[in-house]
Amino acid sequence: MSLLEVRDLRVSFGRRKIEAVRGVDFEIAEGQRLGVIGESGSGKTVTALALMGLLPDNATATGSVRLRGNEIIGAPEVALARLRGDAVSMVFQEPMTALDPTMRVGRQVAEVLRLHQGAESGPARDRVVSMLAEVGLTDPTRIADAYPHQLSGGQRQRVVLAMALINSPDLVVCDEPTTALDVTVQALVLQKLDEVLTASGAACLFISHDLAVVSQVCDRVLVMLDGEVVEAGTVAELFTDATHPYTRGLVATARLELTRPGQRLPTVEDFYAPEARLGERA
Amino acid sequence: MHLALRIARRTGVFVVSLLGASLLIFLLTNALPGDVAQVLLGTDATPEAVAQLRAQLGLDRPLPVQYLSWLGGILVGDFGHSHLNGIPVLTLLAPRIAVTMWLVLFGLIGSLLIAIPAGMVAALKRRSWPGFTISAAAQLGMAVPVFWGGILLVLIFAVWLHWLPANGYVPLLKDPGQWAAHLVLPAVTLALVQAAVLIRYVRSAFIEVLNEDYYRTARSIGWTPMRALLRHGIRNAAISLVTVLGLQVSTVLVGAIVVESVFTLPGLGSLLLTAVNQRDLLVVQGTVMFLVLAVLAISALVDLSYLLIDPRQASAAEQGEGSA
Amino acid sequence: MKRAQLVTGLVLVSAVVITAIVAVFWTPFDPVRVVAGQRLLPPGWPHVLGTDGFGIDIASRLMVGARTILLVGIISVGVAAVVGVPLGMLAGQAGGWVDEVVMRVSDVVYAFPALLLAMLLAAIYGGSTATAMIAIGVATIPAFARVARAGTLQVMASDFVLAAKASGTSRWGVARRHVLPNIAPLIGVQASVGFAMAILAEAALSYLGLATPRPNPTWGNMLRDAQNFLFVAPLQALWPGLAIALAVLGFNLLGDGLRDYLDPRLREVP
Amino acid sequence: MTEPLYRAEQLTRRYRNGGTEVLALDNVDLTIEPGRRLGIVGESGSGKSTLVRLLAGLDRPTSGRIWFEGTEITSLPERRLGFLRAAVQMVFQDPRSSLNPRMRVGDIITEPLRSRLVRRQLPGGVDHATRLAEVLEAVDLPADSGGRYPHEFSGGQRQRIAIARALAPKPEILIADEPVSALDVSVRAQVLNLLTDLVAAQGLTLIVVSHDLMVVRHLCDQLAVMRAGRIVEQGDTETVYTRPGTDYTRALLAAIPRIRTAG
Repeated sequence: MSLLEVRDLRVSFGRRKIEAVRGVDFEIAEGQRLGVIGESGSGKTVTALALMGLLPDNATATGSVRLRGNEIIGAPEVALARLRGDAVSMVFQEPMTALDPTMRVGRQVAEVLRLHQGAESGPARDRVVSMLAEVGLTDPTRIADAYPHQLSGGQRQRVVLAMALINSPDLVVCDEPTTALDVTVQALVLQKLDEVLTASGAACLFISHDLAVVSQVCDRVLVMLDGEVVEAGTVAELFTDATHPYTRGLVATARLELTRPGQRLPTVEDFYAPEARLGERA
Repeated sequence: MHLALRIARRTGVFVVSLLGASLLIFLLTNALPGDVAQVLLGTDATPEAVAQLRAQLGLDRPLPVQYLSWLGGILVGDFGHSHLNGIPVLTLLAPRIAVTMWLVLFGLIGSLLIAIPAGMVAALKRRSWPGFTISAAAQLGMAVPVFWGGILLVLIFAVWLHWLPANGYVPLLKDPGQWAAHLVLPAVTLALVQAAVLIRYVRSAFIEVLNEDYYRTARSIGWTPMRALLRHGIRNAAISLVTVLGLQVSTVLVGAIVVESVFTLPGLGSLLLTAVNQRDLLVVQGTVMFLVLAVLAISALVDLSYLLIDPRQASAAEQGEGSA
Repeated sequence: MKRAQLVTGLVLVSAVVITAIVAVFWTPFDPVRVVAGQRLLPPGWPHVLGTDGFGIDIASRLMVGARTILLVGIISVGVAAVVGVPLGMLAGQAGGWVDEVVMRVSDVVYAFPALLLAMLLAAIYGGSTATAMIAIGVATIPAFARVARAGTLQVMASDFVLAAKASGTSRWGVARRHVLPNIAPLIGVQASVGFAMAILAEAALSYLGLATPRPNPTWGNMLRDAQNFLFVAPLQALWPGLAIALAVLGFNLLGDGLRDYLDPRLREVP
Repeated sequence: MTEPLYRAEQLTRRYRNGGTEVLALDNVDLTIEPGRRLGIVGESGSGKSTLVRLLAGLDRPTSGRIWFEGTEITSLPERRLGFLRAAVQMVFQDPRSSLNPRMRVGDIITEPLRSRLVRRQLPGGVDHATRLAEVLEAVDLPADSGGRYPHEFSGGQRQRIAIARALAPKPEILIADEPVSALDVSVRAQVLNLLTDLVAAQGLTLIVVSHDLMVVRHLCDQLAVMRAGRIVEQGDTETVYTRPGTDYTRALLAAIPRIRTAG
């Protein structure tokens, strides 16, 4: 049995039931890392929030999401809260705003531990400091006593990573975790993510608009377009035999370095330009 | 030290505002057309009597001199004298401050006790009936003028049910039971009307928190919505609510003055109204100055409470080295 | 839901406006003349809402009260907007010490609620409709200045203003083409909410006898009169209060509705 | 020796932010020759945006001087900067913020032509409607776009509107501050192609600010790498890419995420 099974997931918003996710199926095995790429509005973030049970209350989700056999869709809030932070955790895009500005980061990390394991404050603190060290933060005791505004973006994002991993979850959902970071910091955070995932053996769902970033962490990739999965396969397969023209366009544009400077770059539209996509997406 | 600097700066602002306020009051009463002496003596006074009073009050001096001597008096606690009976304004104020203070205090506490939980629920359940109900009730409450609210409560609890007295006041030390009984309706009136206004602010402050990434983070680590809001929302919402509260101080005070009139409580408001009706200009001027001073002082204190609530304010000097 | 707010607000506000206009030309009875034999009549015919302690038709007095309250609202909010908005825009666009001075002055005025200003004025000149309008108007200026300044700061921080500056657009051009159109909705909302506040303030002032004096009817002084007969004719205390509450509710709903209706973020569906 | 287009000497810019002072630009020297395409790369806080804002005359340095075509612009008052405003145009990162939501596209694009400062610099009688039609065609937008509002367009189209506005007064220099980083990957290539074509067709001098080295490499023939308010390396783009001269540039290049197909 797979760790995560998503079957015909559909999510719609508002009273007019605008569908953001339109029948998505996929699975993640224990320890497997799956990348999801797509543009803004493709439904990738909504999919991630659906697996966390964190959709806003004007959203309706149907279909099935099973984590270790537990159905997420329609589960009561209390049951979901028990899973979140323990069996499944999440890393968000914006490190500058993802942490409570009024609380020391050490306490915020410790909170995850206490919430699910009822740990005493002494040992909790030790665990927090060693977790902060594990995500590559030098001087973790000082960092634990700092407020978020006293840390840089890369440091904060690693604090969030520590929060996501401290309970050794089965699955970590990462939503564009490095998009807001500088390239050098991105490289570091990606490397640490790779290390801690390997060390803990957790599975990962990694969302990004950047094929190159996804390929750093994941072996398998889903391509989403307008709420549907249009392609699935390994990164290598996407390059050699992508079936969907949109994927071929995406792959072609993702490799700027293959075009001589000043020459015309290939665009997605060279491969995939249905009338419906033009003008409709404001 | 940085903290001292912040406090010094805020105190500076307070002093400047106070000077501005005193200037405004002074100009309104002394520089506008209309002669203070004439007002005090009434329209049928002889010109000689007016001139004599002008000299007696020092109104024949140049305006800047008058202003400075008035301001100097305030700095040493001399808010002027009543023209009618010569009693110093501060002596007139003293016994009444307690009444207004109790009213403002209970009104404010009561409104917070109502508004914070109601506003939180309104935010959390904003898409379902509890949220709608609270928002609609607040909307209606905001439209009720405070004196009408008072009259309606009197109608219900004094006229029909006879549970509580309709008006009047008994000092705390004389009879605590009666004191409380006489304060219940006025304080509840003030609290209800203030709460209606506050609920909207509390609601939007918490909705802001609900839309924050750190609230989502809190949910993602396993807090239920209410507990995430309690744990990570209150302090953050408080940061924006403190501003509102600072601005509300003057509104509460005004409400208290009106409520005093409804329930004929012997507070600062009724003193002011009597003075206005008797054209006792110096008492009005002194009392208004005193009230404005209180408002400015409280808002300054409220502002400084940021330092306690928001760590970013407290350690703004420390280097948050950007995102590099 | 949002639509319903806007519509309810519009209906209530129109009702007040229409009543006020009609009252200029016609009221069922004389709203001022004392009629000795008809004191404290209960609601019925021809006095739909009954008569007050002087035997005057309550409905007629309410209609004239609507006139007063609209007049006070329009003038005080108008004055506050005309003074406050340019000041706020100036503060937001100029920044630096200009901003500091404008906002400090605005803070000082903010510490003076309309009531205290009105008391000072009434102590000198006696309470009248004019002193009430001035007091409310002046006390409302800071609200407009603040809203205009906050909106201006937001607009000034956007790249389109930078682009305009980069193509040599003058300060005046930026104010006219970029700032004003973008803050206009905020000003409209503030005007509506400010109107509601002005109605409440006027009612409180005339209740305390600091605004329009008797025998001219206002909703506030009608309530003051009614309070004397609370034990005899409690219904009298209902009508003027209800009128105030509905008018205030109307302007508040209109403001809220406008806020949602005009918010471009809500209209620009992704 | 011919005068360079831009010459900047010892540019320093400090900001006061709350109680702390930020040194955004630290003694920067720079020359830009006409017709070149200069890329300025650096991470957030490196001072790259501050530098171009100074060049565009949108901000003044704390110390140091800038000459544009031989005229010192750092000491001139705004009303005498008309020649600079007409010659230098900017394209910003996010078209959602750089286009006034309450103006029609036609008014947005012709706004530079309306400015009194710029109008004086232009050869007499530029017809707004004609110029609007020309630039709309140049950026490949429908001819009837002028009557519509920005929110009716997609992200890529909005960036084209911003580019059209920059082209309207026929500038010599185009400064693009992160022109594609707010756009979806699928439209990024289109906008890059458009910029390449326009620069070639209209003989523009181009200054591109970006955090993305691949974007700069594609658009520019010259490169300046910035870090903490200083230019740490400068030179021919290909040379810097193939033989970086500093450790920092090497680290930047190494950090570019590359597609890894080995799993």
